[in-house]
Amino acid sequence: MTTNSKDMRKTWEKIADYFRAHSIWMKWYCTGCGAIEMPPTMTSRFDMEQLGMGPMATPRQADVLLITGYLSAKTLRRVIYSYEQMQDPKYVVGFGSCTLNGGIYFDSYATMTRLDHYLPVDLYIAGCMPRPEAIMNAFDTLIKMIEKGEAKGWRHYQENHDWYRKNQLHSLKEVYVKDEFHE
Amino acid sequence: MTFDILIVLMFLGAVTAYLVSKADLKAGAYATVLFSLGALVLLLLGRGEIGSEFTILFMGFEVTTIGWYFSGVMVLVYAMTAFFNSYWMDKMIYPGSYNFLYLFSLGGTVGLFFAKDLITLFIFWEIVVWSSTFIVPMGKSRRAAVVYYTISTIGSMATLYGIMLLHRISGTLDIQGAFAPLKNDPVLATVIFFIFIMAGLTKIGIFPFHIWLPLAHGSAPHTFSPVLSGGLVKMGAFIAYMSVGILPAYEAFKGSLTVMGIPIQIYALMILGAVSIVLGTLMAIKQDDAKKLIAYSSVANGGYILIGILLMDQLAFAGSMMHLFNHAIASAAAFLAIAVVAHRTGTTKISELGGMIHRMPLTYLTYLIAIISLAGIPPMGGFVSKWLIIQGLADQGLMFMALAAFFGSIGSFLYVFRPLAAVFLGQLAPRHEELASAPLLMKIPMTILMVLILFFGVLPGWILGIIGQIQVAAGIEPVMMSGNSILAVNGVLNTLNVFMVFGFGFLIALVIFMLMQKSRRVGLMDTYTSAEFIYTPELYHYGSAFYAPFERLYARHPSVEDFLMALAYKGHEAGLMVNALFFSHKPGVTVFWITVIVAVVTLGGVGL
Amino acid sequence: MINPVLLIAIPLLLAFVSILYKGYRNNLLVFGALVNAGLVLTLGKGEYLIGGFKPPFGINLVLDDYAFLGLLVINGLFLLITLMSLDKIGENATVLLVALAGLNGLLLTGDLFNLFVFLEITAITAYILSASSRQYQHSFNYLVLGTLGSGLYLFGLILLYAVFGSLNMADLSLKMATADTSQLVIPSLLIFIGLGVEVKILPFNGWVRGVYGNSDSLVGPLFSAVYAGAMLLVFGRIFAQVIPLGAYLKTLLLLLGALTLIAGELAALSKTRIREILLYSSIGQSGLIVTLFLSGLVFPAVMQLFNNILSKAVLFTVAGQMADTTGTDDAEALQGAFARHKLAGVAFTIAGLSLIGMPLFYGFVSKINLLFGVFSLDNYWLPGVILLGTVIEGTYLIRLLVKLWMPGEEGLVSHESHATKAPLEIQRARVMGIVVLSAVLLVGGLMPGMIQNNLSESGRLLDETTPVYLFDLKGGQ
Amino acid sequence: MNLMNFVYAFLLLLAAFVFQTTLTGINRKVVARLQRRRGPRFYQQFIDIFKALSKGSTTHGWVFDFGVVMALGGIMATAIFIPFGPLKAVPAMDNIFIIAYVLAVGMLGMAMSASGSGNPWASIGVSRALTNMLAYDIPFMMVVFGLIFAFDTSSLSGLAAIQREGGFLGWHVIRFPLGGIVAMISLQGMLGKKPFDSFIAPAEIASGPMVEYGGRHLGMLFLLHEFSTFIEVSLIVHLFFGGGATVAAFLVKYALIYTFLNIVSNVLPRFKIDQAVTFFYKVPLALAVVQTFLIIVVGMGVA
Repeated sequence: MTTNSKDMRKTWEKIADYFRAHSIWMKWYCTGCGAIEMPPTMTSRFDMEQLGMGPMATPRQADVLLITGYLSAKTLRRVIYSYEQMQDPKYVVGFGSCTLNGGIYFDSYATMTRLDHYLPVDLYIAGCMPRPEAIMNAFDTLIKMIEKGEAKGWRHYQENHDWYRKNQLHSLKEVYVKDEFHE
Repeated sequence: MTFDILIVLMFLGAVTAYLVSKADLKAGAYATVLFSLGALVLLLLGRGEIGSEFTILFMGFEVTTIGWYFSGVMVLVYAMTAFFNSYWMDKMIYPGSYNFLYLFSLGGTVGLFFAKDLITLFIFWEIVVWSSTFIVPMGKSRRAAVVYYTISTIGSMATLYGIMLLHRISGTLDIQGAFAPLKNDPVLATVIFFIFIMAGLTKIGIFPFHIWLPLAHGSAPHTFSPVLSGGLVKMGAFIAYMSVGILPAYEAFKGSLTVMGIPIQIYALMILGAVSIVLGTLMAIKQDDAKKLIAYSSVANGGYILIGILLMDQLAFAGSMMHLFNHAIASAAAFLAIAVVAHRTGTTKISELGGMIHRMPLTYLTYLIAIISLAGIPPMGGFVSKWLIIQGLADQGLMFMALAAFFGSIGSFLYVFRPLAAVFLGQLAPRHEELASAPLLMKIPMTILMVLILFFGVLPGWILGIIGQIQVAAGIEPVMMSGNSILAVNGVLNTLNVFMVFGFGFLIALVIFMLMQKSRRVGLMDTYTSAEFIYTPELYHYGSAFYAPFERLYARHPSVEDFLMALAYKGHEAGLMVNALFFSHKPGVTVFWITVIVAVVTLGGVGL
Repeated sequence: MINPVLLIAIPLLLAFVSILYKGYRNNLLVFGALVNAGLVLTLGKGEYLIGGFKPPFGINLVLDDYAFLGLLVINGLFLLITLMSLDKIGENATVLLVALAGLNGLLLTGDLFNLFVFLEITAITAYILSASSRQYQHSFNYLVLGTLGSGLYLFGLILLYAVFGSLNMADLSLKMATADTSQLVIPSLLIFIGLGVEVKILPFNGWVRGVYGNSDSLVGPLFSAVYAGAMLLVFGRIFAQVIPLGAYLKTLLLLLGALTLIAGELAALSKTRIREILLYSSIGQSGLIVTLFLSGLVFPAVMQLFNNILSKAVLFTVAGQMADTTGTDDAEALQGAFARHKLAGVAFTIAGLSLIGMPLFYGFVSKINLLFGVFSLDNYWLPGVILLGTVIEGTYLIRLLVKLWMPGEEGLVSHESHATKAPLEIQRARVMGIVVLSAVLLVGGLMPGMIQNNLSESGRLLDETTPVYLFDLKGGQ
Repeated sequence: MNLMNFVYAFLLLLAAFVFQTTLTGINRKVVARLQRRRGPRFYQQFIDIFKALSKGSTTHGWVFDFGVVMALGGIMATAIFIPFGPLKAVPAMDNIFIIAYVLAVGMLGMAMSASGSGNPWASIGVSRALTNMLAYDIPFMMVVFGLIFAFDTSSLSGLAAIQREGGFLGWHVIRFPLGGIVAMISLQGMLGKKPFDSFIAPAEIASGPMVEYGGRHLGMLFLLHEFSTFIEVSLIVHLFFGGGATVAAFLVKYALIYTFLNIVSNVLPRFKIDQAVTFFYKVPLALAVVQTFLIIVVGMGVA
């Protein structure tokens, strides 16, 4: 793909991006405490469905991978695996400080402090932890980004796969681990 | 002339096949193909000779439409299955005898349907019984053969009693003449009806005689199971037809108590048919062996056929006659598909297989089309016949039969899907990675059967025409056709339209599918595992206890099989008792008995 | 015209000669059997006086069709069995010659007391033969019961003589026909029991298990075919033609016959040793044949009798051979035995199927005939019992055949590697013999008319009322 | 059948799709209001479907694709047989048993495709869906059987026309109230709504049969879902609520029934699959048998 065609969207892609923006199905990767903020966001107080958002059961069906907590070597492998099972176009949202810089676990030997070294994060939601208002606000931003064709993390991942893979291997030695408990 | 040649040819063919097998096993197996195909050709050529009579040795024959139809079904199944024989020659313990018995039993079945008198009928019946009895144990179970033989014989001996009784009453053994005096004697007709139909019930596998089917079909050689299920079971339907059609039961039972217009005698048997449907369905759902599963489905389908035949009306009877054909080819095709799997993998256990579609797509397609027909889903043949049966039941208002029919119908989705999902779909075990697809000679019959199943589902006119003739001959209103529409009193079915609309829907779906972005092909193990890394396909395959929650609901069901086995054991114990009571090594015991007898006779009888 | 007394005299003479020339006794036996078999073919029907006294005062031999048929089959079978098992005869050649004389006498005699004499002669040879298995307890058991039976027979005979003053069958039957049946109850019962011991009617047959169950390939077929055949024919002669039975006794004895049939078959069902299965099957068949005789169905009974003894000769030969060479006749231990002995297996199978009454074999013809016969008497429970017996019989015979043909564990495909390793051998002579016998059964089944037409004459002679189902007519009569 | 039939059929399909999808969207809103939420836009369902279709997808082999096409094709074919109010694309093909069995083609295709993905959760979901079907279909078929016996026709429009003769009181739901109840409960099962939705249980078996679908496959499944909902609800409208003399009447009845069921669904918990079977065989089946008995033997409500 040339740079030119990469940035230019065809008409059908613009239409498609409109649909994608207003129908955001999420796969939540709830490793940390951040997940506790999702139920209030879903239910009547904030009602994320009014933006066309909703949780989905599997990464195959989802558009957004929402990572709501700190990442260890073990969980990062799973996050990468899940991300790679998602269908294009797909977006990653880092939720809370943990994904940004390791949060309160930043000095643990096992914590992966920066998610965007391993996966293309389209949007971070800062805070420990972010309130539902922050989440709603963030998704509003994400919707706008998608609509404008700016959320292109998935394409970035495709194009710079080697770099991402190098980082992943550097931290994890092995992404698709064979048998990490018994070997 | 064609038909006596046909019958004699089969028996000569049996001997020929045996002799050829002695020289070359494969050639012997090909001989079975040639002879059974020859029989098919002769049958088709001889269509014009319906109504002729002939004699072989001391046996009289008459060619009737129904006989022609039944033997056509039978020969078709035999001919298609024969293609498989050559692949099992090196696995059989007596390949030559297998070829011999294969054609011998074919000769028996053909002769049976053309019998003019009851003794000829019985002779051929028993020929089929004993020749097939010796094929069954070449497979996986010896006990199966004994159970098969015993159940069959209980039926055929009852029927023999009926034949003798008929002869005593009417003084003739001619099929038409022998039943004549029964019309005016309902009591006698009832007795004969129940006794005579026994052979049919046991052969179809109607509850409580169904226990031999899963045993024999499940463990017979893979090449004989299709014949057993598709072919031989249908002999029972012929006897059932004779009991209602030729007797004629409805006329004889005119004065009896009726349920929904059906004489209670016939209704009682229908209930057995309904029980068979429900039971066959429930048992099929929980089988782990694919062959046993199809065998139990034969029990269920036998129930449909019996109910339809017993109704002797315009719709259900036609449906049942057609179902006979549809079930024969569909069940044969399903068994053949499983035979291919067994040939390649060496097992028929559902839980040990998986992902076969990636190795043998044609076999998968055969099985798919066969089960669509078995489950009665359009546009396959099985749908037309089930539709006719259910419309017939609705016309008569037989609600409990319908209840069973619905249960069997929906239940069949469950059990036919199980091998589809667990044998052909799902994960392919690494040990099966290198499997080859079906050999060419196996593909031929599978393709033919597939085409036939589809063809008669879309254009059932030809076969319904023959069935119409049978109905006219039996003195009932024939099933009505107009163009491609089957006109039932309470509904119309235009199979061609169904097919076309289905094709249209499929086309739209295909267009939608094609218009969208191309998909990326991923491996079978690249599935959503909750992000767990799994590398053992065998364990990552949902194959055993497929319907576990449902199976649990009737896990502790009472079983007539247990009862019959207990009965058999009681017989065994009685034998031991006889032995203990009378056969001592001490002469004193015998002397004692002599004394007892003398005492009894003298005390009781001197005065007489 | 050859005097049928030769059939008795020649073997008897040869028996004495064989004592003198021990080296040639086997040859003498074969010679005797051959001569007898040949002689039977040349016999002329009629009544022959012995000793010049006219009956009812003297002893006579009656050679009617019934006797002729019996002689034909019994002598033929005797010859065949002798030839088959020549190597087994050993010391017994003389005994066998005496037995042949006795058997022929049984079939020929027209005098009840003379019958007793032959009965005793035959029985003594049977005791001796049974001892060849070295199971003396069983022989002794047989001896005791056989003697008791003979004694009871004699007792019955004396009572008859006391009442009617005659022992000649023809004379007696005329006299008894008009007699009060209550006078006959006790003597006929005693005679029934006496013969019942020999023809294996329950409960008089305690000896059978020990004797048949240990028989070898000579004694087995000899007892089950030749002796049993002759005894049953005698039974038929007496109870179908001589002694008329009152309704009470007839019902009781019929029940006893039916009971024997079912009990025998059930007992066979519960057994796993081949000879035991067969011996109980013989008991069952005896019950059936006795029932038919008692019902007056002489011709069907004779047909069934021939079917039974021809089949049993084959079956017992093979079973005896198995026991002789492998030391066991347990079906489980011998599974797949026919994989290496196909010809013998085929003969065994044909015999078995014929015994069950499967079509294409002679057994079917006889079964159909006997069913027609029973139905013609308007008896509707007996055919049910007979057919029930057939079901049970079929079950255990098919079980046995399957076991012997198809080795393998449940759940595994039958394969030759599962077959028994027991050193089973079947001598060529025996194979030839049983093949001949099974061929007869097959021909009889395929072309029943051929045999039937020849047999039916005698059937009619015996009993005008017995219907004969002729297969020659299309679709039956 | 000529070309016009097919054009007509296509238009009716389109109408059915637009109608049912809008209705689904409205119902999402209704449910949101029940839960005191604002809920999505009424056309949210369209957005979801088109979004899914526009996305990339993965496939696990030809049967995975073929099954989806077969499923959607089969369901659309069934939808063509359904009279759209008084409109019928194909004459004389609205036989209830044909519809019931053609419907199964779609189900089979879907099941086949799901199992073809190789994911055990899909197979578990299919096994539950089929078991569920065995539970709800039999009471429903029994009631239908009674109707066919009573009126000697198995045509949907025929049965609907018979009801309209008697006005509102002629509706089968009034004349055969037990049957009506059974049909409504069975419909709940057919639609896979609570309490009979254990086969898709997202948190337990990751949405069951749908676990591996994404992109166009998932979009087609959504389409399939809309069409099958249309078929199933229409069945009940025609069989028990007098069908529709006009399209409008039909759609109004349809919308009311669907919304009602949806509301019911949202206040109920979920049955385990064996509980569902037991429930259907204990209550609706018994009612269905009683109803059919009353129709066939007593003739109650027929004349």
